[in-house]
Amino acid sequence: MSYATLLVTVGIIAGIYALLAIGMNMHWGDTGLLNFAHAGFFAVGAYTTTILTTPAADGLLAERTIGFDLPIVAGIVVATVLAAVVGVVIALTSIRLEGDYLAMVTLSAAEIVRLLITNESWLTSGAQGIKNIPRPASGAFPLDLGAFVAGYDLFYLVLVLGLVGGSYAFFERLSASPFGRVLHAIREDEAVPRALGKRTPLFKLKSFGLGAGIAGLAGALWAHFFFAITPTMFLPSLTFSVWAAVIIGGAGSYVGAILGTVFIVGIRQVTRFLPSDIPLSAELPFIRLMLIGAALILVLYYRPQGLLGDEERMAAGQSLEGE
Amino acid sequence: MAAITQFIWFGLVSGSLIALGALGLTLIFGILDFINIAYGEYMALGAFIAYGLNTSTELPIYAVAVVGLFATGPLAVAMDKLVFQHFRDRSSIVLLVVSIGLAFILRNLIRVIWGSGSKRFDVPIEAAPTYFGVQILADQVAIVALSLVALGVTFLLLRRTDIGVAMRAASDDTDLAQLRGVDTERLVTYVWLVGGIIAGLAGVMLGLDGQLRPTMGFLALIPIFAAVILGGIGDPVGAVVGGYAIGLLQEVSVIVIPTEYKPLVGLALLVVGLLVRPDGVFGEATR
Amino acid sequence: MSTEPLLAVEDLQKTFGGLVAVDGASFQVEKGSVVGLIGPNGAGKSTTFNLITGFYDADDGSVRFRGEEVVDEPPEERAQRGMVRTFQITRELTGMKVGQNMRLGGQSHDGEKVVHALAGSASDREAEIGERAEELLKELELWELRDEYAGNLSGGQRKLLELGRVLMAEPDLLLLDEPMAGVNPSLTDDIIEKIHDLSDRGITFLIVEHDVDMIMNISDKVIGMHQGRVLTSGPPSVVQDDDELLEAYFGGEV
Amino acid sequence: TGDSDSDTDAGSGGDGSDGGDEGSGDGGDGGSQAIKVGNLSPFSGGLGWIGPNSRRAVTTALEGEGGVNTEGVLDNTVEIVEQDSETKPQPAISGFKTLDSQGVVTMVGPSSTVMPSLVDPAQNAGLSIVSPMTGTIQLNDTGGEYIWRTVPSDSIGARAQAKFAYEELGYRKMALAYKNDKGSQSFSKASGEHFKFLGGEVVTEVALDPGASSYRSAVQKLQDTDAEVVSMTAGTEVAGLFIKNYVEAGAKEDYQLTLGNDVLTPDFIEEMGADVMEGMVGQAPAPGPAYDQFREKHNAVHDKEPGPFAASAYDAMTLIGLAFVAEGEATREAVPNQLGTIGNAPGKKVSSFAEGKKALENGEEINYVGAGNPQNFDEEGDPLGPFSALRAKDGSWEKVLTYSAEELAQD
Amino acid sequence: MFLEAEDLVSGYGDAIIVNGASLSMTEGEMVTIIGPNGAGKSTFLKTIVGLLRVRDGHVSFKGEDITDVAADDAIDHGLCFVPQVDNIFPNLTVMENLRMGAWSLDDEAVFEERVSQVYERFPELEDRTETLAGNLSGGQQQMVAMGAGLMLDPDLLILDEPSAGLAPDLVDEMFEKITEINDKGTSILMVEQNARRALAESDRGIVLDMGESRMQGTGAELLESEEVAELYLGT
Ligand SMILES: Nc1ncnc2c1ncn2[C@@H]1O[C@H](COP(=O)(O)OP(=O)(O)OP(=O)(O)O)[C@@H](O)[C@H]1O
Ligand SMILES: Nc1ncnc2c1ncn2[C@@H]1O[C@H](COP(=O)(O)OP(=O)(O)OP(=O)(O)O)[C@@H](O)[C@H]1O
Ligand SMILES: CC(C)C[C@H](N)C(=O)O
Ligand SMILES: [Mg+2]
Ligand SMILES: [Mg+2]
Repeated sequence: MSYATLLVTVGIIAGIYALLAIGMNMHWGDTGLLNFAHAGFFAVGAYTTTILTTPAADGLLAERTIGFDLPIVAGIVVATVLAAVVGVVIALTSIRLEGDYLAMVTLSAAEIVRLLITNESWLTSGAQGIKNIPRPASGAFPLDLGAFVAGYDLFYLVLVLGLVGGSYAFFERLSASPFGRVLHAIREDEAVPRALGKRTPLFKLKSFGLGAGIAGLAGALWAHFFFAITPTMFLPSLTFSVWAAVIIGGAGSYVGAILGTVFIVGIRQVTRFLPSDIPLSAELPFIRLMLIGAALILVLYYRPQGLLGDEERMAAGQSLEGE
Repeated sequence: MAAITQFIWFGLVSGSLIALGALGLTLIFGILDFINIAYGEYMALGAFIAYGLNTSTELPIYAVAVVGLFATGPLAVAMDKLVFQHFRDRSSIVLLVVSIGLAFILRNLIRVIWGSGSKRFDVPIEAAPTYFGVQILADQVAIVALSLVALGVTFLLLRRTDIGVAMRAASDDTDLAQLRGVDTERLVTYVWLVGGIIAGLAGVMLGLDGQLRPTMGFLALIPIFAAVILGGIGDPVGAVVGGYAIGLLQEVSVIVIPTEYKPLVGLALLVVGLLVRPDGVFGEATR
Repeated sequence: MSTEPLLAVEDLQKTFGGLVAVDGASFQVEKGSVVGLIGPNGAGKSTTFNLITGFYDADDGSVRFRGEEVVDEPPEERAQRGMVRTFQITRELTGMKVGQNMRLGGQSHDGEKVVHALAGSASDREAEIGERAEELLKELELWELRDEYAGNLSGGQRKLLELGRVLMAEPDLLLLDEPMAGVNPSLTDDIIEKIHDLSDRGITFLIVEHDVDMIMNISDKVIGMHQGRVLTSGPPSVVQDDDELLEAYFGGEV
Repeated sequence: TGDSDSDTDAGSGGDGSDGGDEGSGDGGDGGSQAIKVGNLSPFSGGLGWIGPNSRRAVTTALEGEGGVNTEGVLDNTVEIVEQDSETKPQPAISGFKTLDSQGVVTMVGPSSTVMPSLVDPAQNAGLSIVSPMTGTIQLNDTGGEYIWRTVPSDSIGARAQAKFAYEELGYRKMALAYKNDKGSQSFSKASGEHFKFLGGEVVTEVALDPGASSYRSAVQKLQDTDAEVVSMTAGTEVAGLFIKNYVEAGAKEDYQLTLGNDVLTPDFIEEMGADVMEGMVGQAPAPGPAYDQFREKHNAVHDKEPGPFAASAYDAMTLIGLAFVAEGEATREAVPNQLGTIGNAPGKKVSSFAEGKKALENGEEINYVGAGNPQNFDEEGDPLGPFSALRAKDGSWEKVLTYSAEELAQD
Repeated sequence: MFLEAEDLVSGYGDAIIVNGASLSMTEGEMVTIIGPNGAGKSTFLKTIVGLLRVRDGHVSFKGEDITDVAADDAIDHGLCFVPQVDNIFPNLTVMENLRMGAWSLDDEAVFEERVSQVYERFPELEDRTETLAGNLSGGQQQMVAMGAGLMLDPDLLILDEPSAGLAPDLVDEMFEKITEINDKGTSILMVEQNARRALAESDRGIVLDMGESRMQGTGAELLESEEVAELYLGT
């Protein structure tokens, strides 16, 4: 029974991360944009809905003069839209940057978001984070059902998986459409679609906005599930993890992005079960993290193109055989 | 109000630290063409190796520092042979993810060997003497001087030697470099060696200036990357200038803004700078 | 005014550092004509193309297309107006299949809008584009390779794909930068024929090519460039006799 | 590769004690199996230096003389299952749920950074946490059932700090410098609050970025204010660096530092150097009567001095062991049912597991008086206890005076 | 035999592109390979110099077996190859490109002399010594590629479409230069789409189609062959 609870929680985490990975795959896999701001979009989503759906608070630590106590649906919708808007705004300033330059500017943007939420406590309660975030439909699942405590989590899991499925269908369809074809062309060499009259800046903005929006949605789902959010949930390492998921899944494949996420979340969870009666067990926490690192490397070694990536596409244009 | 010159000196010191890190990173980044997240861990390793010697032997800090930084070079080469070499033909983003994995391994290896707490080199903490109204520590002078020396050497290496030209050539087009008879594998080894040594130097200096933590390199990485990008990837002079610009601006900024927002200043400089000059603000970008 | 040429370039100027690549070039391309642009290596031909199509910002000068000034527009807007170019050093979309490379050329495609893409409401247009791509790929002997990644093509095949892709766009003005370099002679004849064909249907061509025989053969007008300036311009027969150009281009001999 | 094995191992263990959860009588079945207790601590991340202290103290409580396993509990022993909180809320939740699934009956818990995020999960799962390091005042009005701590709330220690600075040292202007995380911020803010309550002024606040490589500009900024005393709470890592920069800047002459509980250890003085620390002040829970005993055992087991939060971790584990004895069953209900009773008067004062077990087996009530603290819990599961004000002198912490629990508890 | 490639098989990934092509050259010869686009000409050359693995067959050079010699060692055996595409370092200056061409040359004086020869041949380049090669015009890039290829004195020079993109005067220059080099004793193996011209200058020609060598003969013979003309030379 308690295993089931754990599995459900891990499923929810994986599902929410999968949304992040789907957004990232639109950016990188389809459009070739090196977005390192994902943790920022995630944070915007989480904080937006939190501020909208909780009342203002006072107290020595929790002091926060802004809070709206609105319905959760409103929070989630606005969170998604606002994250998309932030994505578009960041993109507007930096869309003409290439490759690593874009990566660094977006990483900076995410860091700026994090600094703001860490320090502007009138809005976010700063390092203390915000507690008591309401859960959707929680009234329908009394928490004192004893053996049924997993009931709510199960409901939430279904909700998250439903959204993952919907997003998957949405983005997969976009990717396979003529719209996606232009994105792919931008990924390969932006000059070509431009020469053919495609308004590439617009396409890039759309791609950025859509991917950021879904990250915002993920943030909102996160906040409403975990009761409390704090700025340390939105470190650059989160962005790196999403990258790892997308690359391990195989850039360009949405199913891959989801699988990659399951792998990343799974490996973190599975390694928590390392038996502690091993030599060096005092170092177990570190050994666990080392194993996670090694797993990342090994999976890429044995699946160079990722779990579901297109090997042929990756190899195209390489003059060597790439054995 | 402390004199602005004091803040400028702080800026020079922290700028030197950023610049040193950026110098080694831009070399690796520019030539091997991928963002090496594990670079921060190389820095930390250099510092911790020096620390290990510092506490286990009676050798003075400057002696062990040298050992520490020269140990990091071969270590970086070993990491290449063990890990990166097997991903030579992969896209740079795959290498980035591989380097995330490596960073995990190294950071926690440090924790296994040295524990997860912070450490300090065995040097006394003393009030800094004042010269011309500015408090200056001997360590700080060493940091500033060494970063300039390292820059000079690296610059000459890249621009004035055939090896340097070949390094840049190989980063442009490995196949063609091979056709010209360049043993690209050996070149890569040199790049790691030099980049690793600079990382070690940066790590030791960072530890000397502050303290040692397993995460010290990773935490230092963002301003270092910002400096590399600001300077134009692969441009050693740009990286150093970028490092100083970020360091100075951040330290001086606290006169007018809360110290909490210090890191934001460097990032804002980067963002604004790149909007004006998309290929790096300082120096000539090489790609 | 019916006398307004399709493309009018005036006093175009472009310097790189200290180097003047295009130095006050002016010329016109009449609607429906085939115009050849020739000149020695480094004369500024490709740069002129880049200035006309907006890939470089002109330091000075004007580019008018159908009488409208376009010199400040970005490349995609100019292409939307109906002028499309190829790249001398081919830019195949490596990780896209040959067929997709071609389809990208299709214009006025609603399927490229998010809403239509989701609704799948532009499938008719997509089908049309597919048919045209098939037709062109067959002519260019690339049909067999339609499912190959473009990055895997041979040098000459890339040139052909580059050409095919712009033909897909069915523009009013086609700027071809050395379309024949590296293409097997047995195919060049077919391409020339194709150009004639399209020209008859009212498409205008501006072609850079070092195969002078061919240029003289198909052009209505030839423009000779040297050191960023237009040396001569006129019907092939006239240009052929221009001593200055001959000297610059052929090293004196014919 | 061995993961699947460990999965099934843990699985059977989990199932076994699941039955026990509900307090049903399958003790016979589970009897041969060790009692599983979790230790969810920061082993990596910002407070990664605390986890090992907690671990060593817990082992001392188990294996040391008169310890839980040396004496045996309910004819059984305790087996510790560790999880790393990584000092981040989400990994902490994962760790918590993992422990839940592994069938632990209670756990020694993590730091302020993650505790608030575990309140709801703990209640939902009916699985208690006893934290030896969470100081945050956010928990002042939470707990008592599943959430316990063996370290006093920051508001208690902070009162001692403010009182000492205001009343004994005579300062009127204070500034706050704290590492920008939940725990440290909580302590400094509470100190500032009480300082104001006493009539002083808080002139400025500086949040220290935990990832920064120097705090020179923060030190300078504080020099530029007219603060006489700075309440600096930041954990050993950040505090160490701050103090280095503080001494280098010659700021000792400008303002006094009063430090958080966690750095008031002999180790910290040794790490920083005696003359560096000379004259700094701070406060720490006045060690319980069991402290010296604990320290000895700790040295015997680990050949090492106990680090910050070790004493309270020792208390946490010992209390858990006693709760099992008192409950008569190692179930999830033991801690919620017993901790308040065995920690508080009335009862025979005991200060080791052996003593307590004996008394309980004799049918006596007990009042555990711990190594870190007397461990008298209030309604919210927070311990009350006396605090000592300390000053660094000649390389060690010298007690200046002690505030009684009553003095500090007043509101 | 000077160069002998026998029944070579090679390709990319699963695709076999060169499928049994053979070639042999005597010392001092100049040989041109012609064939339609995609015939496998470039692939054939890449296989000979070791950029691609030989899957079957073997290659020998000056009596030595070089089947498995890697590309960076080929130059030490006296083989120099100028590829069709990606033949310059775009982010190096013209001078640095030339320096890379002379990588295995140790004598600075000889280097200086060769550089001045290249500049003499392609004066355009001299003004652009410090320009990044990627910023040059298409033809100028081709000149840099050739220039770099000429920096050494190889025994065998392998050229993949050397005249592509060059203006007529430079096409002449190029062929003159090639003939000149050949006259000095360097053997030449090239692929050319400017087939008439190349065959006219060459001792021998080979037709490659679908990865196999179809026909060979002296340059003149091939030029006269109706079949060749119809299939490969256009009108
Ligand atoms: N981006 C650039 N930066 C610097 N110089 C450039 C750049 N682009 C072109 N040039 C220079 O401008 C001049 C004109 O180049 P352009 O490419 O227009 O020549 P072209 O006539 O097309 O020659 P070719 O027939 O060889 O293709 C050349 O000397 C070239 O070196
Ligand atoms: N990197 C690669 N990966 C996969 N297939 C490739 C690759 N490069 C070339 N090919 C395929 O191999 C075949 C032969 O290519 P190659 O470049 O050898 O032709 P070529 O005879 O030199 O043609 P051209 O005259 O057009 O240069 C072509 O069909 C091409 O699609
Ligand atoms: C290091 C200390 C400041 C930790 C603090 N007591 C907490 O619970 O997080
Ligand atoms: Mg050109
Ligand atoms: Mg070829």
